[in-house]
Amino acid sequence: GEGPVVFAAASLAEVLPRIEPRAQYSFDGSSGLVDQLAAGAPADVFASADRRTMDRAVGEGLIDGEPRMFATNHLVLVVPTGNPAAVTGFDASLDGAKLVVCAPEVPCGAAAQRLAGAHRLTLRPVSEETKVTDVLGKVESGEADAGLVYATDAAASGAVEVISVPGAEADPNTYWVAVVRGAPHPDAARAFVDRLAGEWGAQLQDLGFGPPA
Amino acid sequence: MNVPRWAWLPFGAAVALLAVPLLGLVIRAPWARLPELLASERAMDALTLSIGTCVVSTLIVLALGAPTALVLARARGSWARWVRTLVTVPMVLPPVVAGLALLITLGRRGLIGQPLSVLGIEIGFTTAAVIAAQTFVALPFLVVSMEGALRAAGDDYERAAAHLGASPTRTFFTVTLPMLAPAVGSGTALAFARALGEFGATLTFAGSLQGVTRTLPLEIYLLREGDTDLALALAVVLLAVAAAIVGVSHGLRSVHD
Amino acid sequence: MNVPRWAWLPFGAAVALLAVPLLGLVIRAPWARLPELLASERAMDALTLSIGTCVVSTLIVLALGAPTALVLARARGSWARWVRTLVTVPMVLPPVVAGLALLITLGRRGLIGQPLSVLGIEIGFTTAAVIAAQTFVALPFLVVSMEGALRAAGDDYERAAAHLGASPTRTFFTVTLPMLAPAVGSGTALAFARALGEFGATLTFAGSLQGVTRTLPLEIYLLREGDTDLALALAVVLLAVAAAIVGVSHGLRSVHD
Amino acid sequence: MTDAVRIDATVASRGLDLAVGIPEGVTVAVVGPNGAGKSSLVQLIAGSLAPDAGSVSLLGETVSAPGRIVPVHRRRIGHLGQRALLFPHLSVLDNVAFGPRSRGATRAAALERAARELSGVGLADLGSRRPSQLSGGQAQRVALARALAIDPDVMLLDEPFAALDATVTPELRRLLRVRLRGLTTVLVTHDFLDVVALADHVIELHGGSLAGGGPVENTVQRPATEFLAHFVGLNLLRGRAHGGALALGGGISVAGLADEGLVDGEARAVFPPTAVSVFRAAPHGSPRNELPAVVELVEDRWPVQRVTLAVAGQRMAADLTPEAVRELALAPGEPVVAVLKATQVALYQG
Amino acid sequence: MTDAVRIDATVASRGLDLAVGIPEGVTVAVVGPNGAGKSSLVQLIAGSLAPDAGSVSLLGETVSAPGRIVPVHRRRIGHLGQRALLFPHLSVLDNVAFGPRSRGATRAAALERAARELSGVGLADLGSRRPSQLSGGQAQRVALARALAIDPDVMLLDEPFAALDATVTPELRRLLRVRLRGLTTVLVTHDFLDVVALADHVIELHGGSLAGGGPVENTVQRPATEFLAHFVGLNLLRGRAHGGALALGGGISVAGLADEGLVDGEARAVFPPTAVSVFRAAPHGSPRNELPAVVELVEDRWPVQRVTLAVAGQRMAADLTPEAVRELALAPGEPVVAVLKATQVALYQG
Ligand SMILES: Nc1ncnc2c1ncn2[C@@H]1O[C@H](COP(=O)(O)OP(=O)(O)OP(=O)(O)O)[C@@H](O)[C@H]1O
Ligand SMILES: Nc1ncnc2c1ncn2[C@@H]1O[C@H](COP(=O)(O)OP(=O)(O)OP(=O)(O)O)[C@@H](O)[C@H]1O
Ligand code: MOO
Ligand SMILES: [Mg+2]
Ligand SMILES: [Mg+2]
Repeated sequence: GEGPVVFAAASLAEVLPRIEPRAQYSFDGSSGLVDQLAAGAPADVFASADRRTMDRAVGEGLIDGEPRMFATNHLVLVVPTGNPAAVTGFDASLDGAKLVVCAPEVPCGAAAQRLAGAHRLTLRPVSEETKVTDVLGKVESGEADAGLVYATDAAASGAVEVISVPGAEADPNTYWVAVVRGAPHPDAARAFVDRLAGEWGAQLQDLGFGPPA
Repeated sequence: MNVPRWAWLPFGAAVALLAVPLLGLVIRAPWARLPELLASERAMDALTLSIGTCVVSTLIVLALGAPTALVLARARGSWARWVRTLVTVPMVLPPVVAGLALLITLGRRGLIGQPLSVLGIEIGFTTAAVIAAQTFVALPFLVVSMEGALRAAGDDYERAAAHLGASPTRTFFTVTLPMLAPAVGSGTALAFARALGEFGATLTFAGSLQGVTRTLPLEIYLLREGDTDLALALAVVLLAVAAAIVGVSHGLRSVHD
Repeated sequence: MNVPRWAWLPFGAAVALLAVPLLGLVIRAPWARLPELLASERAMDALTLSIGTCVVSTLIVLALGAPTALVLARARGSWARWVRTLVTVPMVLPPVVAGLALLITLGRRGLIGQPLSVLGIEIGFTTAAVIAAQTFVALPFLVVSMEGALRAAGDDYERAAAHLGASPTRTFFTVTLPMLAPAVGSGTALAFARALGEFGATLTFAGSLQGVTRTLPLEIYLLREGDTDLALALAVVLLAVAAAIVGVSHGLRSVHD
Repeated sequence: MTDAVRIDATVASRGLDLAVGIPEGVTVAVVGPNGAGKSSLVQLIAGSLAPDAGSVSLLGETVSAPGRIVPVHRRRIGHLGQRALLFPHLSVLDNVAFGPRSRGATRAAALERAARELSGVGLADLGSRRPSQLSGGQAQRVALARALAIDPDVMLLDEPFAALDATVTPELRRLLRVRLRGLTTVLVTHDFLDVVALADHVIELHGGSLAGGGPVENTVQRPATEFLAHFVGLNLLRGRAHGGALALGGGISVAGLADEGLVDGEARAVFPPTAVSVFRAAPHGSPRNELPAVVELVEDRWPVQRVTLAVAGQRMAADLTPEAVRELALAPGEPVVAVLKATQVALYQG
Repeated sequence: MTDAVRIDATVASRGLDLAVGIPEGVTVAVVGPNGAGKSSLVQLIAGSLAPDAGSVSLLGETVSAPGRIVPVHRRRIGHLGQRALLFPHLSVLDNVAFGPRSRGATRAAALERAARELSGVGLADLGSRRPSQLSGGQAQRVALARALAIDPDVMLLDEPFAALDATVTPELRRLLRVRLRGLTTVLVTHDFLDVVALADHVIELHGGSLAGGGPVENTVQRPATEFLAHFVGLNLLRGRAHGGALALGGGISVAGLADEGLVDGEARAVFPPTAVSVFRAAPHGSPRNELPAVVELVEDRWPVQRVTLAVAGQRMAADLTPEAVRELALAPGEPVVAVLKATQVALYQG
């Protein structure tokens, strides 16, 4: 390929190809991507959906230089169109519904746990998915009654109703990008990181992401 | 006759290709910590779930598969050929496709899932979904291997039993099944192995929740980088089971011959 | 003999269990948009990659497996029994475990991967990794089915060829292989099917990058939530291939009988 | 008295069209060439073959008719075929007890009965063996005990000796003679000795239909068909009686003895293969019958060579010594002269 | 002249210890009971069995010795076994051309040669058929052509007729006689006729070693061992010559004709089974030999019954009519008197 190989969090799957169609992407749960990098996947750029995951990548010696924050995002509750399980909000009404969340290893799962803690709510999900798009898909198809996904994912989907969660916006997760150590295309990688952390910020915000804090 | 001498080269390569990764698994396994690792809650949940679902799905496979094999083996019409093909297809169908097929059929908005859902029965995200996936992929193995044995054995002994006054049902349980015990045994072992290893269909159809739908292969996949030691410990367990199954089914086959 | 009447009940249940999901897949497939969907870049990449890797791995399987089957079938020592067991184990090993075994052996930090990596050769996450995974899981199918055929055929014809002055190599290519063509054909079809459906080992060992390691099953798995229509379109393609392979191998087997 | 077995049935797919009655207590030997329908007849009685039209009745009760078939396991049929078909997973005793058990006897009663039947075939000691530990002859005797243990209305024996070593046949034959006494029995066989030793009547099937038959003594002495003649080891030539001799056509005639008198009309000559000598040219000695013949086949039948000859469009066999065959250089196609001692040729009407 | 084949070899695993030489151009028939080592001898020559000690040489060249084995495909051996083993995926012509091709002939030359050999076995028209379209006899003839197409130094025939229908055997035998003329040939057979028709010499193997043999004419007329006697269809009793008769021990002796003179010492009596009559009690008629005997076995050998008798610890066969067997009620264990016509008993020294 002409552009760099970009390993990016699943929640960026809708937006990055629109902003920069020439790069080669592999979207997955952020922590799964770190696993692949650790096993030697030949990537140039890594974009994670939270700091913790990026720190793990740095700790494993997979990153060249300093990671840079380029956006923020927050969780919302989504239900299938028509809200069949009559979910009223991020509250006890979830108990009778089939709730799907991300696994705690993935950024959106970590965020969901934080949120539940803040609301003193015990979540009883029926499945813990490895990436946020799987959660969205299960709600869109009606298999699940409710799911916790990023506001940006919810906004891009036509098949769900969005219920905002109080306090979620106040505790957003942060997106980080960095050049992978031993990148096959280091120049293209650096250029991609620079622009993502710079000039593309406006487009990201147009698509629903928050500005880097 | 003598094997051409060069044939030992690809032979060695093939054996190496198959043996070295298995050896690697055995060498890298955290033997010292194995008991402790396997006693952990995640490991126990996955082990319990896998064994429980596999036992149930293997029993279903036996209960449905043995009579199916009998009907197919003794059928004369050409329809039997079509049914035989239909039964064989899931054997070579990619598990992910099988999972997708189950999803759109038994899922909440699926062909059958929707009416069931109206009745309050939901399969998705439950242990039942895991069993359904395992049964779907394992059933053909039992049917195919047992039908072959039934056809090879012929129906002479069954006719002898009828002459002695045994009803078809009595004949099935006191003659057909006991005589084919080795074939039933090795077919069951195969089906169990297939159910135990099932990954793609389960992942696609049943979701992944510890203790409910996250079977051993799913757990190993999830853990493979994060907690490699636990993944290796579980993998070694599955390797041992696979070796045992092969041993049993080779043993049964030699009884059969 | 007559099949017990009640046997038709489990028979019907088994056929329904296997047929309905396949039917569901066929019914739900987006037939109208199929050409357009399959022409998309993602679909084409996955199709091309899957076909390419499966052809290569099936060729490797043939080149390594046929001589291996010959050596095993003609071996007399008891070591052959051990090798036969070793060769069979990957057949019942969960693919995820196979993938893990490959990862810790050929991965960047693996037993063999590490030295290779120092030499600048990296297998993980390349198309080579996909081929390695497919070869590992498919090889046993060819070896086992071909060895069975070789042993059943015996070596009488090979000895006849030797009496006529044909060297072992000439005998292998002009007598053994052509006479076993049906068994080789159905073994190859099986191995191809297994390679084409390979998911767990590939996902675990090779990752998932469009056009490089993301084969059809991986793509279907990825797309199943996001773009169900494309997933269904690709699934229908694989279902058709599976049916064709079963048809071919049934046909070959009847030639064989 | 009604027949124990009555068959009036056709089965188109096997070219069968039978009308046969078997009186109670009688043993009928069924003979005929391969594919004549012998096994099919047995299967009609057993219930594993259904008639297209007509019916089969056992002891006066209709058990097979189109649309109404009493299944095999509800008939009281003792069946013994070529293979013993002992269930390999059961002991010999349990094999014999299988029938009584299946027909509702308690385990104890079935075992007791089985032990009795095993003694009846002289194998009381072998009850605890596995079938795989028996010789072929022993296995067949156990199969007989097993069949008898259900008190069959009719015994069906379909070539019960065919798969056995010739050395054990005589013993089993003697055992059958004892154990089948008084039982209505249908015995399919290709072996003349079975007929003589065991049967009261012979039935010949041909192409699915009855072709001949009668009491055994009659058939052995004056077989009525070519098949029966061959079956008992004799030659049979057909022709027209004319002045005490048999005209075969083409100016060839055969002289012989007509003990029962002979009037002009259809008749047959019966004589053993050993009564035939073969010459390259007519010897003009004392025997009166010199027939021009062509060699069709030379077969090795220790200790003689059996030469099949074509005579006036019919076939006859001559048994010669190997030396004679070699000296005469007999080979298919060779023209020869067959000489028949008139004193060894019996002429019969019909 | 050196032998075409020379075997001095032992194979412990098969109980083989052989010293055999076969002169060039001679056909040797190898006979002996099952397991005697006949096929093993053939395999030693072919190279598919290796000697533990000793050697095998072909045309003077050592081809097998411990540690040095010329592989099968480098020997010039024509091999024909029970089954034709035609390659099913090749046409008949290509089957015959396979040998020449494998030995380096061009395709054209091989096909030309194959066509010639096919004509030689009378099957020139069938070259384009598949082997599955041939009868058993035709297939065996093609196999012969295929073996001959490599110009073998030695032809090995291991029961070439055993799997064939008796009706096609004579024709193939005649063909072999023609095609093997002048070729060094080893023929394993259980059939007397093969020996008479095809062989110059007979070798008898027993328990892996040479037990007897000689020119065919000698063996047929005065077999030296019990096996050879049975093989040619005769009885042989051993004893000590004493005053022109043969004493069997236990006071039993056999009178006969000694054409070649007889001095006291080891001797044998040879006579055909048809020379033996059996009585319940001694008849005291003209034949001089009345031997007390016990029936061991009654076998059906159309058209006679073969009765095996034990006489003074030895065995002999009597061929009786079925009627005689029935009338006498002969069964194993019955004591009888065997009567032997002295004029049909030949006595030999040794
Ligand atoms: N299972 C079968 N299905 C269809 N046709 C059959 C079957 N068995 C026999 N036949 C046909 O029915 C006819 C009668 O066969 P049957 O077996 O009764 O003859 P048979 O007299 O027992 O011959 P054999 O002496 O060879 O045992 C034959 O034409 C045969 O081909
Ligand atoms: N492939 C083999 N492996 C081991 N032992 C064998 C093998 N073939 C034959 N034998 C043994 O070698 C001995 C000689 O057997 P061989 O086959 O040469 O006898 P044979 O005279 O050809 O008998 P037959 O008349 O039955 O063909 C026997 O004891 C036999 O059991
Ligand atoms: O890494 Mo994600 O976008 O939280 O699945
Ligand atoms: Mg029959
Ligand atoms: Mg032999």
